[in-house]
Amino acid sequence: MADSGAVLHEQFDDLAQQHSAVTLGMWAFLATEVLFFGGLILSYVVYRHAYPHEFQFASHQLSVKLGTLNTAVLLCSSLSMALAVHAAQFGARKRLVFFLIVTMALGATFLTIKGFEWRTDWVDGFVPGSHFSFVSHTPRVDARKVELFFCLYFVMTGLHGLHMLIGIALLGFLTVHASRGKYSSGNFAPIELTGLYWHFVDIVWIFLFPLLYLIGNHAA
Amino acid sequence: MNPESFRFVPEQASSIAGEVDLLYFCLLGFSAVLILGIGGCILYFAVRYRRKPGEVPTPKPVHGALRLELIWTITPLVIALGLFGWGARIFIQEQTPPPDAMDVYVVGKQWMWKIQHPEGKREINELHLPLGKPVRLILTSMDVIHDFYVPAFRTKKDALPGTYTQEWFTPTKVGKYHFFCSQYCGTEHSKMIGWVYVMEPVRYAEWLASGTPDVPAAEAGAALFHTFACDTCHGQHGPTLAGLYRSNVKLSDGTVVFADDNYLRNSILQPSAQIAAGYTTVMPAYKGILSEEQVIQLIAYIKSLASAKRPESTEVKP
Amino acid sequence: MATHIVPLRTYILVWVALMILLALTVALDSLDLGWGNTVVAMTIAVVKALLVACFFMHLYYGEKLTRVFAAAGIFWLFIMITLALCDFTTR
Amino acid sequence: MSATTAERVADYPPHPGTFVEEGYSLKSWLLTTDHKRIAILYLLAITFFFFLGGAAAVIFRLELMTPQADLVSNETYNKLFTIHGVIMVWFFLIPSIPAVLGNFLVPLMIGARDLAFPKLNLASWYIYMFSAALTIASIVLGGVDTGWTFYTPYSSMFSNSHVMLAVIGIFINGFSSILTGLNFIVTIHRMRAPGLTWSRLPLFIWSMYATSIVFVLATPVLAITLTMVGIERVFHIGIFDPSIGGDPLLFQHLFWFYSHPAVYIMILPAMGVVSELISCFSRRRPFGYSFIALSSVAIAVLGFLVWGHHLFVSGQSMYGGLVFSLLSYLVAIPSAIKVFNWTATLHRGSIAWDTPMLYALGFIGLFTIGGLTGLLLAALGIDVHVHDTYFVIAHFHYIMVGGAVMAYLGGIHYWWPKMSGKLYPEWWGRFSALIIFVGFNLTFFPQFILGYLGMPRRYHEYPPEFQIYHVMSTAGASILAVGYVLPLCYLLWSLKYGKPAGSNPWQATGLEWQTHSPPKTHNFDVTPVVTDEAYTYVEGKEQFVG
Ligand code: HEA
Ligand code: HEA
Ligand code: HEC
Ligand code: CUA
Ligand SMILES: [Cu+2]
Repeated sequence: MADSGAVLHEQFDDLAQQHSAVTLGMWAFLATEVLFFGGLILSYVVYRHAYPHEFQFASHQLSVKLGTLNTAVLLCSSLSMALAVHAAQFGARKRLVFFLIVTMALGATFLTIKGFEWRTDWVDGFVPGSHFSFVSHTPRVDARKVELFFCLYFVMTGLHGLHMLIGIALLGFLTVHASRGKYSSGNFAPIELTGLYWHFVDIVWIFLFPLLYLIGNHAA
Repeated sequence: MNPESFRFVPEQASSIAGEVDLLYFCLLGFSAVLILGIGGCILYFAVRYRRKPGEVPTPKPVHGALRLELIWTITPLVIALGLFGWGARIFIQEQTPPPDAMDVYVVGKQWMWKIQHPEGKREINELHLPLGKPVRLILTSMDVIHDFYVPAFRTKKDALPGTYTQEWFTPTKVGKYHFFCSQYCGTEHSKMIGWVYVMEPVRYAEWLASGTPDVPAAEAGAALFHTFACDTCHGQHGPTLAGLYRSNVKLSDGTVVFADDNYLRNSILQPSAQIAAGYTTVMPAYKGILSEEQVIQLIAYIKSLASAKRPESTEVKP
Repeated sequence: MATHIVPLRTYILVWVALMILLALTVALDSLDLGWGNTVVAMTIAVVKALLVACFFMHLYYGEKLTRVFAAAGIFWLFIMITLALCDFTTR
Repeated sequence: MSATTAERVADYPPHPGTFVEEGYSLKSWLLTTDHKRIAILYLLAITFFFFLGGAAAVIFRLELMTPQADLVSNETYNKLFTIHGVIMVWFFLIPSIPAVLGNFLVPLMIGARDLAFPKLNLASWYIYMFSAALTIASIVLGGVDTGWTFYTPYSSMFSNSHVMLAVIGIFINGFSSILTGLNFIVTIHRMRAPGLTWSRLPLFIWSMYATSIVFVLATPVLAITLTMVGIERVFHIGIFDPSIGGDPLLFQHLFWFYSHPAVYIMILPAMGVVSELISCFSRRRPFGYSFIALSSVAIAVLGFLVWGHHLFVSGQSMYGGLVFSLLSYLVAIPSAIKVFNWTATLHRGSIAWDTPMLYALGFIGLFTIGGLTGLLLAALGIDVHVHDTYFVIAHFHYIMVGGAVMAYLGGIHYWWPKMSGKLYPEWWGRFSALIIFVGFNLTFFPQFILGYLGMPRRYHEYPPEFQIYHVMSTAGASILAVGYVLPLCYLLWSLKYGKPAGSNPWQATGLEWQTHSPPKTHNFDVTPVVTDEAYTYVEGKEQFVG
């Protein structure tokens, strides 16, 4: 199957072994990543359990509209990433470059929208620390714990955003290489691996979205 | 060096100490048997089957034996579960103070212990206690985590900032015992130590009466209750606090909570978190306004009102 | 190379399903289901994640071992949360 | 495993010289991707850190000779034990066996030319060195005084020392661990020589595999936890901050979710080494091979379920305490299985009293003592009394110094001829093993008594009645120090003056002994094909002599 281009590194016997090794490595890395975010998810669960009212209240300060939009953007980017891998499997260079660029653009869109949300939070005084200016007038909502929610919110979305940035950088790198014809139907492991990473970051968001934005009953 | 320095076990000065030591010695004995057994086997085999110089014989290969494996998996498992049960029994005892225990408030701060007796006596780095009476320490910290440890009582508990933890024991022997801060808390962690004096009840009463007369904590709390204008609401449009302590409180969201020390503490410092059913959040938060000691005194006062039962409350054990 | 080629149609269908689930989860959030809200939101999130993992990430077509690795991360997260809650929910 | 039995495309032409002869320039070492050279790089760094951590211990042990503060100030004392703990745990013991022996041996033992990701392997070393540099910087600039556990809110809000640098250092160090683990996992899955099935793997490989699981799944939690501490220090607000409702116990849960499994990162490789040594020096297949192998994996998995036993008196709920105590007893079972199987292997063996074997036998005894005292700690009623006393210190030094360090030294001696091609002086080897054993017990046994008497840990000054045991302990530590310096001297000496080792000085069976000492760059002249299980000590069978 290995038609061209793929470099067999010395330590491997053949390309199949090499390929199965790198894919497994990537999955092991993603398992690590799950627990990296896992620490935050545990913290979130613990505090949401302890302060349900504040968490619900604070969550309602976020814009579900923008959150939904952003989720849609990311889901689309995942599709285009999958299509990029598909193109690579066929060695379709133009299509590959196109979908890589689309994926990047969608990623950048996500970050831009996120940036706007963060700005709004800043203006509204929801950024924890000395700038935090929210005062509670609502029964059972203690401003301190709203601040706690926003601590978690910023760390979680910030870390996710950082992963997005890294993903975009990787995609940029791949785009340059792809446009120079570095990849072929026999040699596209970097695209596949970056794809795995990108989808993983998407999955993280799939969980962050309901955790942060959808804590029940927005109509009421 | 005097022979006293060669002790192996600290003095047993609390009702639980004997039980802890018993478990300890049983476990030590068990460990000793295993270590001597295993070590003995190793030494014996190493000598008995030592390779003679020069030759390289190859002993018969072994392939293990399922029977043996099962024996030495299941036996330790059973023993282990037994040990767990024994340790757990003592622990549960250590964690459940009797309802009639005398409450002493202990506040840790870098690097000293402040102690307040219900009768109003305050001490620093010293704790006087009557013999034979169960004592419950209610611990908190003003900064980092500390830990109140009395080796002679075989018990300790962390003192956490922002919440109360509790620790109890019944002193059973008159004497003077060390207490230590046993959670690392910074530069002078090792200086955060002091003495527990266990005294005959009569002597204890004398000690309480000695020195400048003290205002009992509850009375001091009653005064604060007035100074901080708590009484403008409580008794009129706020809920009555009589009988509140150790009752089950119905909250406005329908849940029922047990009004222990932590509940009182939170209700005063951040009343909006848990609102008694039928009321709204008019009570101001006293966080940052009251000191830890003042909170303690207010709580002592509210507890002193506990005798007057509230109609809807049901007494439950902590 | 040992990668599976997934038909384009599958990708598109998965994407459509994801978008529908997104709409669904947002819509259901505006109902007041009490505890149900969280359960619904998390269930939908799990389904979405599974779709992405199985099809976009080719887990469905892949080797058993990769599935074990993917499950391991989740399983360990589950251990962490459950055992920690043994403490936090019984204070 | 289809991947490994697949046809080999080509065997690379044998390299002319050993991996050492590949180049002597600094560059040839610093840019190498050869797993054996990287192992040597780690060996150098780790030895340095061991002596650095040990030097800190020597200073505070001297301070503890007397009840009063006389040698160092209390601030310095606190910084010393923090440095000692941080360095010994993250910069010595965790990488010791995996990054030195594991790096050197995993490819050799499975008949591969290198690890799956050699560049990543080199990157791990650089990450390790960089993180070490940051940590050293934090020490040089004035030190850190939080203890190796970094409990909040002390570490995040109160400490005035260089917590930030140390935290970043340890955070980065984590990535080195993760990458090493990832590399091993993939290598062991994908690169075994033809015929090397899982049931034929050496036990050391099994233990490295189990260790790697822990590396990959536990370390990220430490990373995120330390990140949160860092954020809290910089912005003066964060999720552990009690003033906004943060729970100090959350930090402890997260920290121990990593750090308890991390203690198994330290002991599992040691157990792997000991399994190899016991088998080789009694010339027989380990008794209950598959039980030893699987118990490694069991320890790795169960090890994740017990972290709460560090929180029995922390304010954790009573039910939490009960659950974690029960689970702690369960994790002891696989360790028990190992101890019994090792002992049974000796029965009717042909036991050679070579230096590595002395270490291995010492390991079994001391690990058992450490492990059994772990059971005392896991007994709730006792832990309430001895938590944060010297009893705990003694417990973990018995396992980590008496166990893991002994096994590490045993392993270094055992594979030294393979790594260096030279034999060390046997008499000195046995002599220093004895010194270490005696010094060790004198240092740490009195600490059990101290602990039960109530002597709290991390104490700079203490009541005078504890002094006698502290004096014993310090005396032991001095003997121990001599014991550790000796191997350093004679091993270095042997590099120049030692007798050539030959490829298989111990007449052992593993694949690593089937090639030259030191091995050539791609390890084997021809890819070995495995036809039998590891440890086939057959009478009269010619061992490879190359
Ligand atoms: C390599 C390191 C290592 C290892 C392997 C272990 C192994 C174990 N540890 Fe240890 N431990 C530490 C390193 C280690 N520990 C450290 C560093 C600390 C302190 C951290 C700090 O606070 O700074 C600590 C603290 C610590 C505590 C908390 C003490 C406290 O702070 O209050 C507890 C409590 O349960 C504990 C228990 C155990 C148990 C049950 C095991 C078990 O895995 C042991 C299993 C082994 C055996 C049991 C021996 C062999 C078995 C037999 C011979 C058969 C007989 C067995 C039965 C009948 C079951 N350890
Ligand atoms: C792998 C882990 C490891 C190792 C190997 C050791 C090794 C030793 N440890 Fe350590 N120890 C820890 C891990 C380890 N320790 C941890 C995690 C803590 C908890 C820290 C905390 O509370 O935060 C601790 C805490 C700790 C304490 C408690 C301090 C306190 O609570 O106040 C003590 C006290 O005796 C101690 C002693 C020793 C001694 C005597 C050795 C000896 O074995 C050391 C032997 C080595 C030498 C003696 C070096 C020999 C060389 C020289 C002397 C020459 C010097 C030369 C040059 C500088 C070139 N250790
Ligand atoms: C402005 C009126 C007001 C003042 C002043 C006030 N309280 Fe309250 N307090 C309330 C009301 C109303 C409630 C019931 C709602 C709630 O639980 O927060 C309450 C509840 C409580 C409770 C919980 C009672 C329960 O049944 O659960 C405690 C304890 C308490 N207050 C103590 C104090 C103390 C001590 C002070 C003074 C330092 C104080 N209060 C000052 C109005 C007040
Ligand atoms: Cu207070 Cu240590
Ligand atoms: Cu542990």
